[in-house]
Amino acid sequence: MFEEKQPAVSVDKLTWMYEQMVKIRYYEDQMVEAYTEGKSPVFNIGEGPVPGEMHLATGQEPAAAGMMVHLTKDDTVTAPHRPHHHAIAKGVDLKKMTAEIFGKESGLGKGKGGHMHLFDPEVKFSCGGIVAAGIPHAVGAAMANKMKGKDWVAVAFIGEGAANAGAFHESLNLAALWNLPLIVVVEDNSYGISVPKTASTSVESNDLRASAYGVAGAYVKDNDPIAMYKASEEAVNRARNGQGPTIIEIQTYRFLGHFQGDPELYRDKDEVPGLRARDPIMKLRQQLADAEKMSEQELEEIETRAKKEVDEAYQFARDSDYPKPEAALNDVFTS
Amino acid sequence: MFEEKQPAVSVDKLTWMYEQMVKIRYYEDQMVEAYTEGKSPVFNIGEGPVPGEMHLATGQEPAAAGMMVHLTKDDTVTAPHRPHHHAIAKGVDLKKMTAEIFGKESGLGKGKGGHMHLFDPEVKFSCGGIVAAGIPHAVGAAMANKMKGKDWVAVAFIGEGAANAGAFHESLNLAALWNLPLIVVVEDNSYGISVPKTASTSVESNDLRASAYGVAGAYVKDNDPIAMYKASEEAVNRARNGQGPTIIEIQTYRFLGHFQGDPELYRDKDEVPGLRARDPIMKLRQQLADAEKMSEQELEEIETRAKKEVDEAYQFARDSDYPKPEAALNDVFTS
Amino acid sequence: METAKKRMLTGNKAMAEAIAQEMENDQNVFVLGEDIGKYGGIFGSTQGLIEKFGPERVLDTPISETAFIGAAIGSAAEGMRPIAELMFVDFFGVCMDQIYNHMAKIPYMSGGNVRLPMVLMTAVGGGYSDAAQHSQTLYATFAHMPGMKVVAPSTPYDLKGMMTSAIRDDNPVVFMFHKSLQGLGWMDQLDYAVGHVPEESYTVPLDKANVMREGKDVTIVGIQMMTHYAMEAAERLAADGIEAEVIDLRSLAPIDKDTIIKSVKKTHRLVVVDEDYRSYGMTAEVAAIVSEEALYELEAPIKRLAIPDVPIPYSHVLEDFVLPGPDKIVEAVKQMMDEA
Amino acid sequence: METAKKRMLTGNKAMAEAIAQEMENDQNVFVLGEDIGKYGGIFGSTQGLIEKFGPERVLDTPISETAFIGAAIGSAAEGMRPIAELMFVDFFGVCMDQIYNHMAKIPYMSGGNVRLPMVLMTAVGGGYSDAAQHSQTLYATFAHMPGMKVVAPSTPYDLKGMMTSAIRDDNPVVFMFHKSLQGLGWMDQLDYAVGHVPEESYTVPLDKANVMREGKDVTIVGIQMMTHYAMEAAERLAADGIEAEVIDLRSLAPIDKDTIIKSVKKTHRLVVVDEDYRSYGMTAEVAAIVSEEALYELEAPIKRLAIPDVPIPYSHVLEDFVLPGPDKIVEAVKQMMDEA
Ligand SMILES: Cc1ncc(C[n+]2csc(CCOP(=O)(O)OP(=O)(O)O)c2C)c(N)n1
Ligand SMILES: Cc1ncc(C[n+]2csc(CCOP(=O)(O)OP(=O)(O)O)c2C)c(N)n1
Ligand SMILES: [Mg+2]
Ligand SMILES: [Mg+2]
Repeated sequence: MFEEKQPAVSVDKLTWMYEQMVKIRYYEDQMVEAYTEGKSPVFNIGEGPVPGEMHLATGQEPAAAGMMVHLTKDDTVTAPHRPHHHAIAKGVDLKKMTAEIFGKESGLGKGKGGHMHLFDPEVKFSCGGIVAAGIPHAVGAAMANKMKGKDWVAVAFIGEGAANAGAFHESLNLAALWNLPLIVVVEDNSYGISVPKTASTSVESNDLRASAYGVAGAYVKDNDPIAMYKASEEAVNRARNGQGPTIIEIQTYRFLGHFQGDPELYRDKDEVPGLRARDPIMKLRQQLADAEKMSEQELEEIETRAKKEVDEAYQFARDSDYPKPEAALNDVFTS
Repeated sequence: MFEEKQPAVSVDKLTWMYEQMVKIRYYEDQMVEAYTEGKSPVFNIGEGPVPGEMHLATGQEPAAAGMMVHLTKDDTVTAPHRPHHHAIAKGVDLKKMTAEIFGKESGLGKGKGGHMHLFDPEVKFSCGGIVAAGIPHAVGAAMANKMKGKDWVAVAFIGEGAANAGAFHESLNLAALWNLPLIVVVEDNSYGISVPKTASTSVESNDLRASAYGVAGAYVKDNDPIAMYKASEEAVNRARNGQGPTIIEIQTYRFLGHFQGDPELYRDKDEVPGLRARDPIMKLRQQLADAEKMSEQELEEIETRAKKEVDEAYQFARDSDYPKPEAALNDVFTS
Repeated sequence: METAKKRMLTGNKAMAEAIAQEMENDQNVFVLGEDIGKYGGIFGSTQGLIEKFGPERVLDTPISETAFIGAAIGSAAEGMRPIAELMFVDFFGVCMDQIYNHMAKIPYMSGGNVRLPMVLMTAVGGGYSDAAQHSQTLYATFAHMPGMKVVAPSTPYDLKGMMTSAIRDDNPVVFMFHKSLQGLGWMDQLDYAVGHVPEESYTVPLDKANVMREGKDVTIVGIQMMTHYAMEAAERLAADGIEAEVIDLRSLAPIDKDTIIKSVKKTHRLVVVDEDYRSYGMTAEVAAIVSEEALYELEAPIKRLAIPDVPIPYSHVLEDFVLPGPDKIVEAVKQMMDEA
Repeated sequence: METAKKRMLTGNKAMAEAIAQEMENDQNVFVLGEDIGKYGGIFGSTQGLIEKFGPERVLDTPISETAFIGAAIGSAAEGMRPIAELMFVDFFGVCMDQIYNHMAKIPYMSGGNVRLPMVLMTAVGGGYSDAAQHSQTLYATFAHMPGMKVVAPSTPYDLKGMMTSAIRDDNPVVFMFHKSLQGLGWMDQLDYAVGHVPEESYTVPLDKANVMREGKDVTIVGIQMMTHYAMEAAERLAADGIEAEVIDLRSLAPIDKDTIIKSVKKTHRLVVVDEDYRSYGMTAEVAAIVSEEALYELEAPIKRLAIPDVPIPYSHVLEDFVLPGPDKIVEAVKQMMDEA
């Protein structure tokens, strides 16, 4: 066999990805700060402007950016409990999303959903707090697309831990059987909370499970944004062309704890510094500078723009009002 | 590659299998009769000595006999809603089992369980009416065996329809991960009620799914008792030797409806006669006569013995008393 | 037209007719579930649909309730109006996460921005020796958890009208139909499983109880089979001069408090009959509503008849013992009248 | 010995101590679940166990609740005594089939020939903005269905004693522990999450409510957090001369009717407080029991405080609005006293 020469990825696309990744990273960094407010000196999960559990995606940006660059707002994305990177790259309204996380009336869900439950039907984005439960929803979106005769695709993002849940199996069998435009992206960040992949998964990687459904599988090593771009491109084309589902597994890095406040006693102290040394954002920046000849100034412009957008979103969230308490009784049913 | 010469199966084992298969067949034939009592001229599922749903295994004898010949009463078997063949071959007390199906006080469950819920802890047999739900129970038995340091194995029987349920995936991953002595036997009788395998399963056969867990897979064609014997022998040895799980799929035949009373409008009128022409019991009988030189008289002796046992079990069931109505309130808890 | 011969249908045909009419009206309506295609649904709820609408809109699924109910949710979020069938309510446990954490909560969690116009229909009920895993109603299991309308119609007329309402409703509706009230050829042939059903489309509200029989001495609240048993009991009680008012709850969530309270204010006595487990069940909720809102109206302690907190046993002698029926209702009412 | 300084433990340590002691006593006891090994359980219920007993008896599982809870059942049928942890009760829907159709029913369906000596422990409760999929108690969801003992202890003393009882019980026990009562360093530091716990092993019965405070004017029935809120309310009411009797239900199934009835016969007034959804919930069952068995004792309509049939909202202003608390209890009692 010979190595097929891959067409180069266009600068535009790479730049878009870079901007998304920077935006995500900065968003999560700001969230670390916001989440910590009101929780020191004594950490109390229920306190501060952002209470409750908080699962951040710092380090996992390539999965989101490398897939979303191929999607439009007509394509559906479902995400799990760690959803900010997907939401941002999918183009979810950043102000409303942040307001939601701050529990405000102006939030996507009027403060009823919170960080794990972000719904933006404008760009067909949803997420949820139950592991693997978003896969069937993506199957349903894919089904709807097919029924409507559209070439829209549906992408379900899950963690490697979620791939051992029954919903994974049922959904892939169904999507394969009905030849649906579904892509499942498994983000392998090595852990499901504290449980390492070797203690949860009986095979090396979940793309190997593609053969159990007769679908395509792809593996992306080392959290590589460009490799993710390419694997996603193939999968999206396959889905759009009516050639059925794909499972992509990407090896990614969880720089932070499972949730904020995680003591992380289950992993080696050196692990995260090692991962951070291979920061995918730094890598892509270098690639843009070296291969694409982007100037430091151009790169900084992108970074500034991304950060500004994030800062404005946080400001919007902070400036917004809390809902009226009685609003808790609304929105169970529509009439 | 060369064909490895398989050691011949001993006459004893084949004879045992033949006797089980005859017993199962005759048992099910009698059940067709018993079930029909009180349900004519107007069929009413709630009437007669054997009310409720009735799923018979006529035609599916090889799966049970070919596996159970390798097991002892210390090995665990879990079966689904179509459990008589497994129960009989596993050595479940036939009288108590039949009494249970007749709803009698002397039944395995004092009349509380019925045909889908037969429990005989003496021979570690159980079954249940929820598709795929018995697989995790077998995983648990396998786990217990390992914890106790025993070389006992656990076998879960399921239909091909059940292999698309989440419990299949979760259980196989867990058993593979923990290297448990588990065997999953998938009986492919072509249908889940009315839904053909091609409309339920995205791959040809479920042994192909073994690679999704890194376990062994085996496929038995044409409902062949001897091929089932061999595949089972390998799987049981593997499990006993601590070498982990196996998925066996056997192509088998459902001679009857999904349940008694099934109008079977979803399958071709010629299908069952075609299957019956390839009756595995006739096939094994022929093999015993031809290759093993068993006389007609010897074969008939086996058949007579098997039928006598069945007749006695039905007689016992019919002669037994119904439970006292108030007994319905007992056995929720033990004190 | 009042003199025209009434058009009679079985429960299952009434349901299937509602679905067919809505599928004709709205291209977005489709059905999915196990054995709902050629087989027509194990309890006949989809009979004739695949012949009319083809396999693109009437989808037989694998035995993967989490996937296909979840897919129904996902498709509803994108504007489709799926009807998913969970073959027996007893199987809820393999897919309750999709039903409860998603179908019921997404509209709320999204602040009303996502609507899930879908119907989850499912067969309930026992009485034919199908044992512990195939005979439950689980009414309260569903009704306890907010975010779903939960209905359980008792007559062919209501099965059609409430199915039509359920399909047109923009909220998730759990539609429970009782196996014995489907009028299937292979089940006990009950008179009440056949009834008048107009051919043209009509709706019956999803939140209104139905006073099936007026009476002044005691209120009997029931649902599905229990309503019919209550009617039988009422006839027998009438022979003894006791006039029972029978309420068919029809909807468990929302529950029609007003109709219950109004009746108790008239009769001052309450018996609640349920085919679900007793504790934390429908009988408890109805009793509690009355003890909060009409306590001083009661002239006797409330009586509850339900499955006495045991799994449904197989043997018919045992099952008969645990299921409420006309005899037990008559007995409870008479005891209550004697005590007063 | 009465003068010795009392040994104080947090809720989670009390639970873990009970498990450790039973694991020492009985080789068949083992624990499995997600993050229960090195992590020690997300809510600390298994803290220190893997260090003592090793990974052979303290098993971290994949995120496969159906498989591992089902495996616990399968192992219990073979004589093991597993303790399985379902991390949050909210996840019940992915494994309820194993819990309800199998764990709870196999003993009955087998006519008592199979026993399942197992504990399913799970974290319940909200109040810290974990939103709709991580804040429920679902008490009634479990208690409605027969075949499981369902307990929900409120104090470190009971957490240890009832866990010991649960492990020794030959029946399946659902053991619900409240996150806020575990005394975790990263949650609100509540006084009642720390309490006296003797070191030696002891048992607390699984079927007895506890009268936490005696009073003559009104009975307040609560469970877990609501019991503590009821106690706070009772203190405030006492300042106004109202003496409330506070009952900690402790066990939902079986429910201790006698203690409730006895108290109502004394106080003639009843307020029931629940952190579960209101309809078809614990408040309904308690109200129904009283309306059946002690109707004439009541001098005021029963009052129910519970989550008003909405999913748990995220924003703390919304969550505060739906959760019952001391203020609402005080208000309800005062209103009741005024009405009388
Ligand atoms: C059904 C279910 N089980 C357990 C949990 C608790 N839980 C939340 S996240 C998580 C780990 C998920 O691991 P993975 O899928 O690898 O995603 P990651 O957190 O690494 O992004 C667990 C066990 C849950 N939310 N849902
Ligand atoms: C979880 C669940 N879903 C659906 C059913 C209804 N049901 C009973 S048997 C059956 C078909 C099973 O097909 P298969 O596994 O191939 O076994 P077979 O009946 O062919 O032996 C179905 C759908 C069930 N019992 N449990
Ligand atoms: Mg992970
Ligand atoms: Mg089959």
